[in-house]
Parts: sequence; structure tokens; C-alpha cells
Amino acid sequence: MSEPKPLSLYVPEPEFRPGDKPDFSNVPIPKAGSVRKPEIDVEAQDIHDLAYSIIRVMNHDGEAVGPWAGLLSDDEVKRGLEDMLRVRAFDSRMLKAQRQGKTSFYMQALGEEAIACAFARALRPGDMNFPTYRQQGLLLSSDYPMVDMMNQIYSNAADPLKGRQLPIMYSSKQHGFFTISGNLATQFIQGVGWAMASAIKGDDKIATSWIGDGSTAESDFHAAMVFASTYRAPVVLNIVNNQWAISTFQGIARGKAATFAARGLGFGIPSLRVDGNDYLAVYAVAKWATDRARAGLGPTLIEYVTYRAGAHSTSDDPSAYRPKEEFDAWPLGDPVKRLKDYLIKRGAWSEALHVQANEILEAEVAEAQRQAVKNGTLHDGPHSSARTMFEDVYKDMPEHLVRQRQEAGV
Amino acid sequence: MSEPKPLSLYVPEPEFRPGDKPDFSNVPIPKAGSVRKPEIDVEAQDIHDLAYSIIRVMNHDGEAVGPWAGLLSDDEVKRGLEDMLRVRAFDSRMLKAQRQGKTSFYMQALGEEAIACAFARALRPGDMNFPTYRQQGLLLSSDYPMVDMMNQIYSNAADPLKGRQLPIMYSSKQHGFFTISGNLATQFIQGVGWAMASAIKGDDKIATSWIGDGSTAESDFHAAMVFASTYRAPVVLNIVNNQWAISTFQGIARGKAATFAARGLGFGIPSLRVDGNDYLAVYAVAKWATDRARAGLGPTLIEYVTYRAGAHSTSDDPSAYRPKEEFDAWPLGDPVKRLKDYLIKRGAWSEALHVQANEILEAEVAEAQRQAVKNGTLHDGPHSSARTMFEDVYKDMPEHLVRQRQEAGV
Amino acid sequence: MARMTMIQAIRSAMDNAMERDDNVVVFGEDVGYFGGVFRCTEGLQKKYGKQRCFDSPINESGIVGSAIGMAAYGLRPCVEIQFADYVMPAFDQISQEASRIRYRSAGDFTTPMVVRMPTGGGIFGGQTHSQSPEAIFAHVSGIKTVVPSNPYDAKGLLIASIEDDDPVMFLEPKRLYNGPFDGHHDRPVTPWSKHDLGEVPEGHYTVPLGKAAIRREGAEVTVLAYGTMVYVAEAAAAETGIDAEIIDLRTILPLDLETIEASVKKTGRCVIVHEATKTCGFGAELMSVVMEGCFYHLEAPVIRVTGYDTPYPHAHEWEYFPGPARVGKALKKVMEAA
Amino acid sequence: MARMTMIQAIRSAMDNAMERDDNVVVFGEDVGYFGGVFRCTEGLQKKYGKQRCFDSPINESGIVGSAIGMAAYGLRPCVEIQFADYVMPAFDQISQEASRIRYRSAGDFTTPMVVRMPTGGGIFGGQTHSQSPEAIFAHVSGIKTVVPSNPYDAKGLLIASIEDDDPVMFLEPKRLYNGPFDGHHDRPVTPWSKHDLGEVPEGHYTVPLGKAAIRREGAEVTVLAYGTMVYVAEAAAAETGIDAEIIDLRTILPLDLETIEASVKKTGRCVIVHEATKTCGFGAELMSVVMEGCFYHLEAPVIRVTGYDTPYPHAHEWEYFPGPARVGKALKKVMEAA
Ligand SMILES: Cc1ncc(C[n+]2csc(CCOP(=O)(O)OP(=O)(O)O)c2C)c(N)n1
Ligand SMILES: Cc1ncc(C[n+]2csc(CCOP(=O)(O)OP(=O)(O)O)c2C)c(N)n1
Ligand SMILES: [Mg+2]
Ligand SMILES: [Mg+2]
Repeated sequence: MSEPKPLSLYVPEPEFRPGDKPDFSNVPIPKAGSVRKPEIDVEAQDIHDLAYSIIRVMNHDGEAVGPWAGLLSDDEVKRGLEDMLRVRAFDSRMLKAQRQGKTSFYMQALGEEAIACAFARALRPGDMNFPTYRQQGLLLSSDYPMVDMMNQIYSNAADPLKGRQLPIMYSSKQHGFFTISGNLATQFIQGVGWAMASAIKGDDKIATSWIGDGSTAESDFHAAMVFASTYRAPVVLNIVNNQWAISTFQGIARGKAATFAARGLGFGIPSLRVDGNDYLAVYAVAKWATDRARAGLGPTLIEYVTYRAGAHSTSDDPSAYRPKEEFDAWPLGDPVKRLKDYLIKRGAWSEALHVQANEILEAEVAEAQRQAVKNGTLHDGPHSSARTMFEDVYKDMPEHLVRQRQEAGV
Repeated sequence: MSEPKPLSLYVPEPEFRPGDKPDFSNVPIPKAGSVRKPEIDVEAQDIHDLAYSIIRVMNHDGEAVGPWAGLLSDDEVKRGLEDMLRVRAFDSRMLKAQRQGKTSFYMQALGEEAIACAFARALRPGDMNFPTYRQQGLLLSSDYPMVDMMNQIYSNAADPLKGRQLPIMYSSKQHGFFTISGNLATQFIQGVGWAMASAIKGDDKIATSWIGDGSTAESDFHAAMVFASTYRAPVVLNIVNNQWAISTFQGIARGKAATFAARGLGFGIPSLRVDGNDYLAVYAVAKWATDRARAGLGPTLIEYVTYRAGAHSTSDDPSAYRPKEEFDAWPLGDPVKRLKDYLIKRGAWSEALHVQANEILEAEVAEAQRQAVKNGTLHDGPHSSARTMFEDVYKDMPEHLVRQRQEAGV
Repeated sequence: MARMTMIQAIRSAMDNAMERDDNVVVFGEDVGYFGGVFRCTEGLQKKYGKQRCFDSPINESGIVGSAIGMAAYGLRPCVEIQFADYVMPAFDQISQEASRIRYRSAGDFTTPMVVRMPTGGGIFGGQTHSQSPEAIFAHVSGIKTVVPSNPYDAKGLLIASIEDDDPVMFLEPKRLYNGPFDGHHDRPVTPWSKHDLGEVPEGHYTVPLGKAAIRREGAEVTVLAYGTMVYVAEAAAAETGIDAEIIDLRTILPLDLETIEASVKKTGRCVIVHEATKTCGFGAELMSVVMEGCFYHLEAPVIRVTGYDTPYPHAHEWEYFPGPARVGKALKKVMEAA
Repeated sequence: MARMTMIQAIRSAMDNAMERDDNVVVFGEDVGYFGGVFRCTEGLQKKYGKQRCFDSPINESGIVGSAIGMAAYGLRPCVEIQFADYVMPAFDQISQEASRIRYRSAGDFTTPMVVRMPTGGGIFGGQTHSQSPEAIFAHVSGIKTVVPSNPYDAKGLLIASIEDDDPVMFLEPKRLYNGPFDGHHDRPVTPWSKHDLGEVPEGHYTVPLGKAAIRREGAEVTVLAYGTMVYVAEAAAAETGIDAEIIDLRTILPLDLETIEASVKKTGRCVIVHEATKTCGFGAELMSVVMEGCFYHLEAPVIRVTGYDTPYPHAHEWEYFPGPARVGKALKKVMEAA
């Protein structure tokens, strides 16, 4: 036996802290088009490599290349670009609204807009998303009224959720958007349950579950993996790896080892890793995974490699824990700029059209905001009646709550 | 887009149910000696194959072969055989004691004795096990007094746990055996925390965590994997895959996909799969993994492939859900018989010696039982004083408990 | 009318509910092929197929979390947690999710579902097969909590719970599965076949949630109890000869405030009995309800008889269990008080 | 003596404890490099190194579960749960494990550890950043629960908790981090630098667990409160002119029964205030303690003023929060009662 030697605790550290000059040249980024595209009925064990690589479609020259390319027409791509611009315009205005005191809190999706926007286009009416707080792109790429999102953010009299929820915790059954929880990861297994229900009923709807890199550490992530694999649920399990979980880098959730996608392999779940800032690649894997689910082939795990360009939320200041320049140095670039370059390269878009599209979208957002403000803002009201505070706790108000409501005099 | 088609829920089923004739000839069993032995500082990614194979040392002819063989002297192996026989004798007598009403409950380790007995020999004083209820072999291979185990089982006046715990939920800090919980999987992460503490203090002690196949589905399994990989804790994570979790077969915990060992790869944790009924193989992997941990190389995940030959507990009757003949058909055989054959083949053992050893051990167990019974049994007492019921809830008894104890008149 | 044990009655409730409504599904650890460690779901998989009654992985958060998703889809899951002691890993999904889906979505999503679990001690189950967690459920707004005390109620309440549009925690006192138990552990157990409340209709019926039952009318003191403690209270009343009015709450939440208040106002005295630990147990809430609603009618301080504030011990099960002697003592004390 | 905010006082407590005892380690989500989302652990990693203060994965069960293992080893972990609302995934490890290791091993293993968590509302945090789970902790035998109301106590109680040999849940009312808050949300906040209890020694001292503090002596009615509600009660007393004796419990469990009983016996009246939901909240236990210990001294029914039995709403935060108007109303009502 070897001699006893003192142990020590390893605590992972990100490569760069404030003051450092970020340099990601050692992060392996496979060439666009270089990752193979298997049939949807492939077995997990035959595509282990896809969990350790990055599926990419757009190359540096703005061309779509390789087996995952060629799924979307120029018009569809233009719509995608508009979707992302809409999210960005919406986020920027709501950030400002929070600073102006119209509401208490906001969370933007800056830098990762491609993921929700592209995924939304692979879904069908009746499918259900179980999102986190950074998938506003799912709603903003659908016909959900933007003004209702703002009403919710302002907790005003027209808020569909009656002022009960923290801003951005939207809910819309009709638009396939499950009520967001403030408690991380709980939705991941709920989505699996919803998908199981569709299978139990012999329906054809599928579910998607969403989670952040940091939140994969939560135990409900495991519950979702176990149930999805055991019952081969028609669900797409999406991990948005934007490198950060508030102030902790992704290494705290995975110890610098393996990839998040690789977590699926131990469950026999086909697992893909994709460039999350590449709209075309995200759409392609979303299509592949939703096709699998619809065909009864079971779950897929997808890790989107992206970067949280903004602060975690309006309560956060990232300059305390990471260099300001990280996003610029980030090797996968800006999803909006990349898709714009692609369209321009194809001759389907121009700088002028881009400016014009942005103006139209900003006007759309501004107009929605004018409408929303009419319904009130958080601190100035009006709000839903205080009576609504006691409603919907149960379907019918039980006696003890009736008494409490009476005591409150509402 | 493809046409919508009705989905259906997949529910895994074991191959054989009562009435079926079990036939495991399609279960792939690699030849003894065929799996390679890497250096202990290997990276997880370079030994993926070891999570999908089965490390085996003893071949059909009772010879130890291959790179994992050759670690134990004949005397050590004889001691190992005795350890297993002791567990078997102990279990059989305690099962009977339960039927005689001396206690409320018992759980045996029949068929999987090799795992705890062999692992115990790779540990050092000061190491700590975080066991489940089927690792009595850890204690019975140490110098922990057998009579104290029985006192605990009988909840009698000499029970070191003062009658507070369900039978078999032993605890002994001195003997490296953490207090067993009735709640599955909680200990898996606790063991990781203990190992982290050793690393934090710069000590050289390591921990082991134990879990069953069915319990890997619990969320604390995930917590343990995340923490162990993030902090590279000096812990060995042991999964005893005995094919059954009460009435559900292992497919319910993993959807017939991959292996339990493969769960480790997504965390970058080196993961081994081993023949759990091969004492020599178990010892070899235990040695490899504990050496890794002691060398500061971090956690190892080990899946022991074995079979729960007995009922889940004295409250269970497996004939309701699996064929009685399954254990006989089980391709990895009986760990006791296999080790005995090995020793006989080497000329270090004989049928006569075996009979004799068994007699000695049975006498040892019978003698311990005589001693234990003197201290009382569950229904006849004596027990610890009822006053002890109020002690050790807190270090010092708070006022409200003092009042309750007074009210109880004890 | 058939005679049923509580296990048979519970099984019959699920059977009826599954027969009437395709959306009712049943799952949990060992509940599928085997039919549950207490056999409550025996035969359901055979009758309704593996898509509607199936085994689950051992992950309580997953069981409840997936049930939430199913309920949001439109199903009515009725899941089993093998012992109430093992519901804690699911407490986040229960207290932060199931309980609030309706509220936080303003009624857009709802999660009708039942979480069944055997509760309580008396079977030498030690600290992890004996607990009674009803108080922590009662503290969570948005869920209902039910504790039946006999086969007739168990079936009627379980069907009502499955048909209810809110999430229901359904706690089954396992010591009552085979017969009423009055705490006299050294006497033979009466089987349900010899008890009136063991008479259970084969068909569909409901016992409404939120309505208590008066098990024994009485004038001198009100006893508030549920589950196993109903029989303990009956025994204590018989043995002390005190004319107690014994109320079986049946539903912990919503609570039948009117029945409680009317009875305590009538008797002027009250004893509260439960098996769970004392501090912040449901008895504390009952105390408060009596204080708030009946203070001016009280002739003596209300007394709680409960499990002690310790883990449930194995060897000292009968010292721990609040049996008829302890309840009888409280009855006498509350009667002696000025 | 320095003036400190409650955040600084809490940080100072950990700093002192880490300095005196190498076995004290601090970890949790974002607590390492960044120093915690409320900045309570700022600077500790720099001072004591990454082995003693570090970031954890986002898994509350893992945080508490690993702390149990560390404590069993001999460390004294002091971990942070980012918001009390997020402690539920750890409730199994708390209620079934940490709380019972000493008991079930008959003292062979012990788990001294502190679980810190910001609690309560008043910061527009909505239903998942506002909850007060103290009642469910109080129901668990084997753990202690502490709720400080000011910087001086926060530091002294936290050091006492870290030095305590039992597991302690340490709930920090986040609305008090920067100053006392009396519920008048429309008035400017007084900072701790202007409050006596913001005077905090730099060095080591303890405030003992289990001892309440009388914040205001009074003759007419006893108010039982803790955390933020202490200031709301003070405001209500001042505004109604009722001579209330305001007791700051400080430790929820073990409870200072003697101080409570002595005060209620003296005043004969009692109002209980907390922010958590009403049913089975800690107020129910307080009701029971008063009923059991002071019944014959009571001149009026005790009243609870609490959060309503609904999730904590975002827009209606101030309608939900039990502010001075509601407490004042209860004080008047209890005084009017015969
Ligand atoms: C159960 C729980 N624990 C902690 C938190 C606090 N919290 C909110 S967001 C967050 C970080 C999540 O990071 P990640 O999953 O990577 O998502 P991202 O914010 O990057 O989109 C934390 C710790 C929470 N909301 N719920
Ligand atoms: C949290 C929790 N859930 C459920 C149970 C009930 N239970 C006890 S043992 C068991 C099966 C465990 O199977 P496995 O992990 O394979 O271990 P084995 O019994 O085969 O050794 C179950 C479901 C429990 N003890 N704790
Ligand atoms: Mg992230
Ligand atoms: Mg097993």
C-alpha cells in the first residue's frame, strides 16, 4: 500500500476574472458543417461523438454548410432574424422600464436569442414548452400579444396573471408556454410528465423542457432524465449553456469535465451539442429532436453552447465577477449579427433593410408599451383588485380563506 | 413535416415473470481477464469502454486470470471466503430470529456477499463507509462485535442504538460505518461531503458511498455525482446492481438503456463495471478506486453486477413478481461457491475444510445469539429505559422536551 | 353491500375512478405489476393496462413532478408514495409547484392530482416508516389534506379527492388498513369485517372533502381527532366513562370549522389528539381555531395529546404512541379543571 | 464599537467564527468569489482561501447533504441557501437526516451545522423570494430555528449557532438587512447606522439560543413576534397608544417558554404576529403555548395577525404584508374584548 498523503479540495475556477484579458482560443470550436447528421432513429450509443462536439451550420464567411444545413427558405430565415431583433428590442425597452421604476425586476436574453426563436419554429400548435425565465423568444416568435407580456411585467390591471407573479414569469396554455416557476429545475420533470400524458392518451403532442447550465446541478434534472429515459417520453430536453449561473461559471456545475450533453448518454438518451448562436444550427437540431419525439422515438437531450451577454438580471452586476470583454472575445459571436451576415451574403438582406426592420420592431415595441402603460405600472397601479389575491388558491374558496378575505375587507 | 401519429407510453418489463423459464443466455458476459486495467490516473474519457463491460477475474475453471488478478495471497482469499460465510450464517440465523418473533424486521445480503466483504479489505482504519442496508459484510469483515449487531437487531437493553432504530440500521463511527438511514440515497451525497471534509482538512482519509440500482433513480444520486465531480472528492461511489428494487427490475431505474456505470461518464468520473459475484474482481476494483482517491485523483464510480437472491426483506415475497428459478439461472453464479472453487483449484482449500469452516462460523453466530438474547429481544425486552427516548434529540434537552418527558413520567 | 378492509376500499376507489374516467392514471414505486407494497393497487394494471397503472422509478420528486405535468395536460394522476416518510424529497414539487400552478397561472393551468401515502405508526416501522407529516401539508396554501379513518370514508374520500380539481394529499393510516386500532396493542385486532364502517358499496360514491364526522355524540368534552386516533379516543371515552363528543376531522384542510366550533361551544371543553410530533403539529392549528372561535365558551384549557417531539423510536413504540391511557388522562384532567 | 448593517454583522460573525476555528467552512450558491447575492460572505474567500469558503453547485439537497457529511467528519459547516424559498429541495436532508443523526446513532455521530437563508417579503420578490418557512422547521424534532431582528442579535446568534452542537436553521429577514422596517413602505427607511441595535462589537460574542428579548415593556397586552414583525409591532403600539409588551422571540425553537408565560400572565392579553401563512404557522404553536400555560390569566381570546393563506403576491405585496394597521387593529380588538 502506498503511504498516506495529504489530500486537498479542488475548487474549479473560471479562466478569467475582472482585470484579466479573456482569450478563448483554446476552446475547441469544430468547423461549421463538420459534424455528421444521423438518422432520427439512431441509438444513443452510436452517436456519443455528437455529445462532445458542436453542431454548426454557418461558417465564418456567412455560408450555411454541411449535413445540418438547407432546411429553411430565405423568407423563413428573415422571419427568424426579425424574431431575434424583436426579442432584443423588447428586452432593451423592458430593461429601461425597470430602471424607470415601472416594475421591480427584469431578465434579458441578450446573446442567446437564437435558441428560443429558432426552436419555436420547430414546434406545432398543441405542443407545450416548460421554459425557464430566458425563453421569452418562444412567446415573441408566436402570436402572443406583446402588450400582454408587458402587462405581466408591470403587474398592472390588465396583467393576465393578475399581478401575482414576478415580472417575466409568463404563462399561456394557448401559446404552449407553461407557467414559469421561480424555483429552478422543477419544470424539467414536469415537461416529461406532460409528454408522458400525451403518450398515455395516444395523442401526437410533444413537450419541451428548458434548463440553464447551472440548474442542471439541481436534482430535478436527474428526475427528468430518469423518467424520460425509462418511459421514452416524447420530450426534448434543452440545456442552455450560457457559461454562467449568476456569478458562477459552468465549471461549478460540472467540474470542468465532460459536457452537459454527455449527461444524456448514461441514460441512453441521444444527446446533441450545438452552436447556440447559430440560428440555422439550432433550428436543425430542434427539427431533428422534435421529429424524433413525434415519431415515438423518445427523448433527446440538447446542449446549446452560448454566452449570457448581459447581467443575470436587473439585480446583478457581472463586472464584479467576470471581465467586461468576455462577450466580445466569445468565439461563437453574436447570433443576430451572424444571421444577418448570412442573409446579406445570400443577397436576401442588406444593411438598409436591417436598419429598417429594427426601426419597425422598435416602433412595434414602443407602441405596445404605450398600450401597456395605459393599464398601469407596478408602483403607480392600477392593479387587479386586492380580492384577486384570495382567488385561484383553490378552485372554490374554502371557509378559512373566505374569513381571511372578509377580515382584509376586500 | 411528417403526419401526426399517435404516440404511446413505453413501460419497461423484465424478461421473465413468475411461470416463465428464465434464460439469461443473451446477457453479454465478457470472458474473465478480458477487460484491460488502466493506470489510476487515467481520464474518464479514455476508459468509456470499462463502463460498458464487466471486469472479471475468476474464469469457469476457477482460475484467476487477466490484468486485475494476482492481488491477494491464498490466506487473504481464505479470510475473504470466511467473511462471506460469516455473513451468510449471520443472515440465515437472523432471518430465523425474525420469524421466531425476536424482532420486527430483517434484510439479508444473500448472493451479494462478495461486494461488501471484498471492499472492506481495501479500506483503512479512519476511512468511512456510508452504507445502505445490505452492506452488513462491511461490519462482519471487521472486528465489530457480532453480538452488538444482534443487540441492535433485537432492540434490546444492550443495543448500542438504544432501541431507536429499525433492525439492521447499524452505526459505528469507530468501525467506519455511518448510521444507516431508512430514506434511500441520502447517504450518497453525505459520503461525498465527508470526503470533501477530509480534503479540506488536508487529511488522508477517504469515504465510500453505497447505493442500490433502484435507488440511483433518487435525486440525491445526482447531488452526489455533481459534488463529487466538481470538487474531485476522495470518495468511491458504489452502485450495487442486484437487478431488483423490491418488485421492480433494474429497467425501471434506467429504461433498459446504457449501464449504471455509464452515468459517471457525463460527469467526467472514471467508471467501472465489475462482476459483483467475483470476490477477486471486486477487491481489485476496490483497490484501484481507493488508491485513486487516496492519491488525490478524485472519485470513481463502480457498478457491481450481482443478483438479489433472497427476498427484499422479511416483509417481501418475491415469488409474486419473478420466477423462483432466476437466481439459479443467473449467469454470474454464487459468490461463495465461486471463491471456494478457486481456492480448491489452487489446492488451498477442500470440501472438508469448507464444511468445517462453516461449522465454526455457525457456532460463532449461535454463541453470539445466545449472548444477545440474554440482553433481551424486541417483544420481550428488556429495552433501554423509556427515558432514552427523549435523549439525543438535542445535545442538551430543551425545556419543552423536559416537560414532555416529565408528562410521560420517565 | 360488501365488507372491505381499508386496503380493499382504497383499491375499489381507484378501480371505480379509473373505470369512469380514462384520464385517471395510477403510478408509483412497486404499484404496477406487483400492486404496491401494501397491495392497494393490486389488479389495476391487469385491468387497465400498463399505460394507466405502472411502476415508477424510485424518485418521489419525479413521481410528483411528472404527475404535475400530466395533470396540466388533462389527466388526473393518483400517485402513491410508498410511505409518508418518503414524501419529503417531493416536498418542493408539492409546496412550491402543485400547490400554486392554478394561482400563478391565474387558472390557466390546473393540477388535479392525488398523492396517496401510508402514514402513522403502530407497526414497528421505526423512525422512517411511522411519520405523520399532515401539519406541514396544512401549512401549504393551495393543497388539500385528507386522512380517512375507515373503509367507507377511505373509498368515498379517495373518489372525491380524485374528482377534486385541486391537488390532494391523501394520508392513509396504515395501522388501520386491516382493522380499527384503539391503541391496545396487546389485545387481538378486530378486523374490518366485524365493523360497521367496513361496509362499503361496490359502486361509485363520494364523501365530501371538508366535512368532519361526529363519531360519538357527547356533552362533556369535545375530542378532535383523525385517523387512528379516532379509535384511541373512543377507547379512552369508554374506559373513563366521560361523555366525550368525538369528532373525526376526515379532512385536515380545508377544515370543517363549523362542526368544530359548534361542538366546543356545546361542551366547553376540548382535547386534541394526534400521533405526529407536538410542536407545530396540526393540533396547534386546532388549538388556535378553538381559541379564536370558542374562547368565551371554554371552561378549561384545551389539551393536546400527541407524539412526543422526538423521532419515532422502534423499541419504545408503545411508550411513544399516544394511546388510550394518555388520552384518558387528558380527558380526566380537562374535566377536573374548573 | 462599530455600526454595522445586518449584512455586515452576519459577515462579521462568520469572519470571527472562521478565525477562531479552522473547522468552520462556508459555502453555497454564489458565496465564494462573488460573496453571495446579498454580499453576506464578501471577502471571506479572499481571507480564508477557497478551501474554506467556496461556491457550490445549484443543488440545495447537495449543499445540506454534503454539509451533513462534513459535520459528521468534524467540521462546522455554515452554508447559505440563496432564498428561504429554495430550501425545500433540501427539506428531506434537513428533516430526515441532519435532525436525526445524533438520535439514530445514539450520539455516535453528530452534525453541528448552520443553514443560513434570507427569509420574508417586503422587497417585491413575488411568491418565490418572500416565503417564511420557520413553522415547518419548528415541526421537525432535532433542529433549532433562529430568526434575528437586528445586527447585534444577528451576529451574536449566528456565532452561537455555529458553535452549537445541533443543526440550526438561521433565517435572516431580508427586509431588515439594511435597516429596521416597520411596514410603512411609503416612508423612508432608517438605516442601521441610526439605530442602537446597529452597534455591534467587532470581536467575538454570543447571544444565547432559546432566550427571547423584551423589546418594549408593557402592561396591557403581550405581542409575540420575531424578525421584521418586531418593528411592525412597535409601530402599531406607538400608533395605537396601547401599552404593549413586545417580545422578540429570536429563537423559534427551542422557545423561551418562561418569558412568554410570564408576560402573558402579567398582561392577560396576547397578539401573535408573523409574516408566514396563517394555517399551521408558528403562530399556531404560540397560541397553544399560551393556551396551555396561561389560560386562566387570559382576559380575551389571543389573536393572530399573519400572512394570508395564499402565495405571496407580487403587485399586492402591501395588502398581503401584515403591516402596522392590521396589527394595530388586532391590538385594539384584544383590548376591547371583555
Ligand atoms: C431552487 C433554486 N435555487 C436557487 C435559485 C436562485 N437562482 C436563480 S437563477 C440562478 C442561476 C441559474 O443559472 P442557469 O441555470 O445557468 O441559468 P441562466 O440564468 O444562466 O439562464 C440561481 C442560483 C432559484 N431560483 N431556485
Ligand atoms: C426515499 C425512499 N423511498 C422509498 C423507499 C422504500 N424502499 C425501501 S428499499 C426500496 C428498494 C431499493 O432498491 P435498490 O436501491 O435496488 O436496493 P436493494 O434493496 O436492491 O439492495 C424501496 C423503494 C425508501 N426507503 N426511501
Ligand atoms: Mg447559465
Ligand atoms: Mg437493487
